[in-house]
Amino acid sequence: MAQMPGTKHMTATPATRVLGAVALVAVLLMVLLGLVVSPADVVQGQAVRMLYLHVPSIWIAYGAFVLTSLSSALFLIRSRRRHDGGRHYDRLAGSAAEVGVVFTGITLATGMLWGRVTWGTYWQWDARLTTTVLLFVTYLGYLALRRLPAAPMTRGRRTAVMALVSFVNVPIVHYSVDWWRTLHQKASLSVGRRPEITGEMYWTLLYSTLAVTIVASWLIVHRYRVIRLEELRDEEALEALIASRLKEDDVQA
Amino acid sequence: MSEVTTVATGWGLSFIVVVTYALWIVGRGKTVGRELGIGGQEELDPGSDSSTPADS
Amino acid sequence: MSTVVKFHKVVAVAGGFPVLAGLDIEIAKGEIVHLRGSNGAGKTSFMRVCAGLIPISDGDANVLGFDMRDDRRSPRRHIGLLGHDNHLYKDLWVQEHVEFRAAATGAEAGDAGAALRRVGLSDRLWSVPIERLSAGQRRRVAIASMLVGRPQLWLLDEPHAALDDEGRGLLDEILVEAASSGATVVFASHERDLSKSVATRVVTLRGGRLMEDSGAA
Amino acid sequence: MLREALLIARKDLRVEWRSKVTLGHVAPLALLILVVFAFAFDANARLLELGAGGLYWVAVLFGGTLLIQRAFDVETEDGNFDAFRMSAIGAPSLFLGKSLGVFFQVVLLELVLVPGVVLLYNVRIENWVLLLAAAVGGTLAFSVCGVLWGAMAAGLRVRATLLPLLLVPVLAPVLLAGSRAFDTALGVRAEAGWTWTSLMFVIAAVHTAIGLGTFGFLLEEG
Repeated sequence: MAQMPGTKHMTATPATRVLGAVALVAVLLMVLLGLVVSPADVVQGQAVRMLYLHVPSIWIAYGAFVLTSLSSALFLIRSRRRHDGGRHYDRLAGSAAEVGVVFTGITLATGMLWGRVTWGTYWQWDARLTTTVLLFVTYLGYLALRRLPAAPMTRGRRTAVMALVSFVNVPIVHYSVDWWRTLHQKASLSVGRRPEITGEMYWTLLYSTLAVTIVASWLIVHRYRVIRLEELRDEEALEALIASRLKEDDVQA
Repeated sequence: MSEVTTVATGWGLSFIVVVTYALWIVGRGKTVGRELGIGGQEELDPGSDSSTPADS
Repeated sequence: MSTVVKFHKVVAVAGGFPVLAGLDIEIAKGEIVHLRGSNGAGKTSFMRVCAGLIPISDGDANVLGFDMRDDRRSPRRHIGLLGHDNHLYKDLWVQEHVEFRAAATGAEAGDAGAALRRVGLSDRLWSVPIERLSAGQRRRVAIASMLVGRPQLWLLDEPHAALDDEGRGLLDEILVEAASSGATVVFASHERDLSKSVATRVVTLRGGRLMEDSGAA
Repeated sequence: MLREALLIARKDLRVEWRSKVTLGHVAPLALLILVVFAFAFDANARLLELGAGGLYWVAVLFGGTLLIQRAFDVETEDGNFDAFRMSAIGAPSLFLGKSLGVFFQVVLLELVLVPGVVLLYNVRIENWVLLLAAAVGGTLAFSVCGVLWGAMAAGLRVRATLLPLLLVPVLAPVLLAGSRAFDTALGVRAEAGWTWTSLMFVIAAVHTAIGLGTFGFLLEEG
C-alpha cells in the first residue's frame, strides 16, 4: 500500500482531488448557468432559478437513499455468510444516508423559500412536501440509530434493517399522502403553477443535476473514508488491547 | 421578500450547508487520522478498499 | 462424540474489548468443570461464547460438534445457560414461567412441576408472582427453568450465589446427577471449597486465557 | 411456527393480565389525552367532532408506543432475550408472537378509547362495520411496525426517546389512513373509508413480510 504523501488531507487521494476540482468547476458553471445565463420564466420570473437547486437536490437525495438501501441489502446478505463480512457496504450505506439527509434538508429549505414567493406561504400540505419532510425525519432517525454505540456488526444489521424498511415505506408514504391531498385539494391545486421547462431551462436543469451529482459523490467518498478511518482507529485500539492482555498474561505466567 | 432575494437566500443557504458539511468531513478525517498516527496510514482508495476482503 | 467443547486459540470481542484472548481448552462429555478466575478473567465470556451468544473473531471453536464459526445458532437448543441474570418474567407466577420455558424448549408442560420440586420449591410457591420471591428462590426458579430443557451442556455463571446452604447442596446434587446421565457441566464460582466436592476438574482463567488446569479427574 | 407464536402471545398477555399495565396505566393516560385535546381546541364541539377520528388515532399512537416499549422492556429486563436466543423458538415466530401480543393489548386500549371518543367528543358511529374493520387494520399495521422497530431500539439506553422518533414517520400513513377511515365511519366526511381501510391492511401485510424476513438480524449480537 502506498504511503500517503504529506498526509495533509487524510481522506484525499489523487483521484478524488481531481474529483474535488471537477466538482468546484462544475458548481461554478452551475451558478453561472443557473443564475445568469438561463432566462427568467414567463410565469415565475426570477424565482424559477430555485428550480436548478431544488429539483437536483431531491433527485440526488433519492439517489443517495436508493444507494443506502442497496448497500444495506448487500450488507445483510454478506453478513449472513460471514459473521463480519460486508462492512464496506455498511459504510457506504451510512455515508450515502448522511449525504441524502443533507440534500433533503436543502430541498426542504429551497422548497419553502420557493413556495413563499410562488404560493405566498412557506408551507403547503402538498403531497411532495409532506412526503419529503417525512423522509427527512425518517433518515434523521436512521442516522441517530447509527450513532449509538454498539458492536459494529450488531449496529450494522440493525441499521441495515431500518434502511430497508424505511425504503419500502417511501412509496407507501408517498401514495397515501398524495391520495390524501388530491381528495381535499380543490383550491390549492392551481396555486403552484409549474413553469414549462423547455430549451435553455431544460439544459440548465440537466446540467445542474450533473454538477450536484459530482458534489454528492465527492461528499459520499470522503464520508466513507472518514468512517473507514474511524474503524481503523477502533481496530488498532483493539489490537493494542489484545496485545496488552497477552503480555500481561505472560508476565504473570 | 422579492424573487431575487429569495433565490439568493436559497442558493446561499444551500452553499453554506454543503461547504460546512464538506469542511466538517475533511476536518474529522484529519482528526481521526492524527489519532491513528500518520505513519501507519494506509492509502484509502475506495476502489481497492471495497474489493479487499481483509478490510473487516 | 466425547469432546463437547473444543477451543483453539479463540479470540472473542464484546463491547470493543477482547474478552477472550487466545483461549485453548477442551472439555469432554460428563465432566463437571469448575471455572475460576478473578473478575474480568473471561469466565462469563467463555460461557457466552460456548452458548454462541458472542461470535469468535479468531481461532477455532467447536461446541457439541458444531463449528462456531459457521453456525453458532444450532448448538444453542442443546445448551442450558444460567447467567448473572435469571431470565425471569417477574410478573408471571412461578409455575407459569417454568411452563412457558418448558414449552419454549419443546418439553412437556408436566415437566415443570417435577423440575420445581427438584429445586426444592414447594407447591405453595407455585402460584406466587416471581416478583415476590426472595433472591435465592428466584435463582431456584431459574435453575428449574433450565432443568426442563434437558440440556446436554450446562453453563452456569455463579449458580451458587444467593442460594442458602440447603440450596447449594441441592444444586450440587443436580449437577452430579446431570453429569452422570451424560450431560456436561461448566460452572463458575468464587467459592472454592464448596464446589471442590462436585467438580471433576478445576480450570482457572486469567486475562481471557487459560492459566491453570487441574486436568480431567 | 404458529404454535410458537401463540405461545409467546399467550405469555405476553398473561404478563399483561398479571401486571395490568395496559388497563391500569396506559388506557387512563390515553383517555387523558382525549381530554387534553379538548383543552387545546377550547372545547369547541364542532372542531372536536370533526377531528375525532384523527385524535383517536393520535391517542392510540401515544398509548401504543408505550405498550411497545413495555413489550420489549419485559424481554430485556432480566436478560430474557438471551433465553429466547437459547430456546428452540425462531425469530419469525418471536416476531409474530410479539406482534399478536401487542395487537391484543392495543385492542384493549381501543376498547376504552372508542367509548371515550363517542362520549367526550359527542360523535355518532354511522358505520359500525367500517369502524371495526378500520380499527383492526390500523391496529394490525401498528402492531407489526411497532414490534419491528421496538426490536431495533430494544435494550438501548436511549430507547425511550429513540423509539418514538423511529416509529412515528413509519406510522404516518397508518395514522393518516386510520383518521380518514374513522372520519367516514363517524359520518364526518363522506369519503372512501374502505379504501383507506384496505390501505392499512396492505401496510400491515407489507411490514409483516419484512418483519418475518429480517427479525432474525435484529436478535443476534456481535
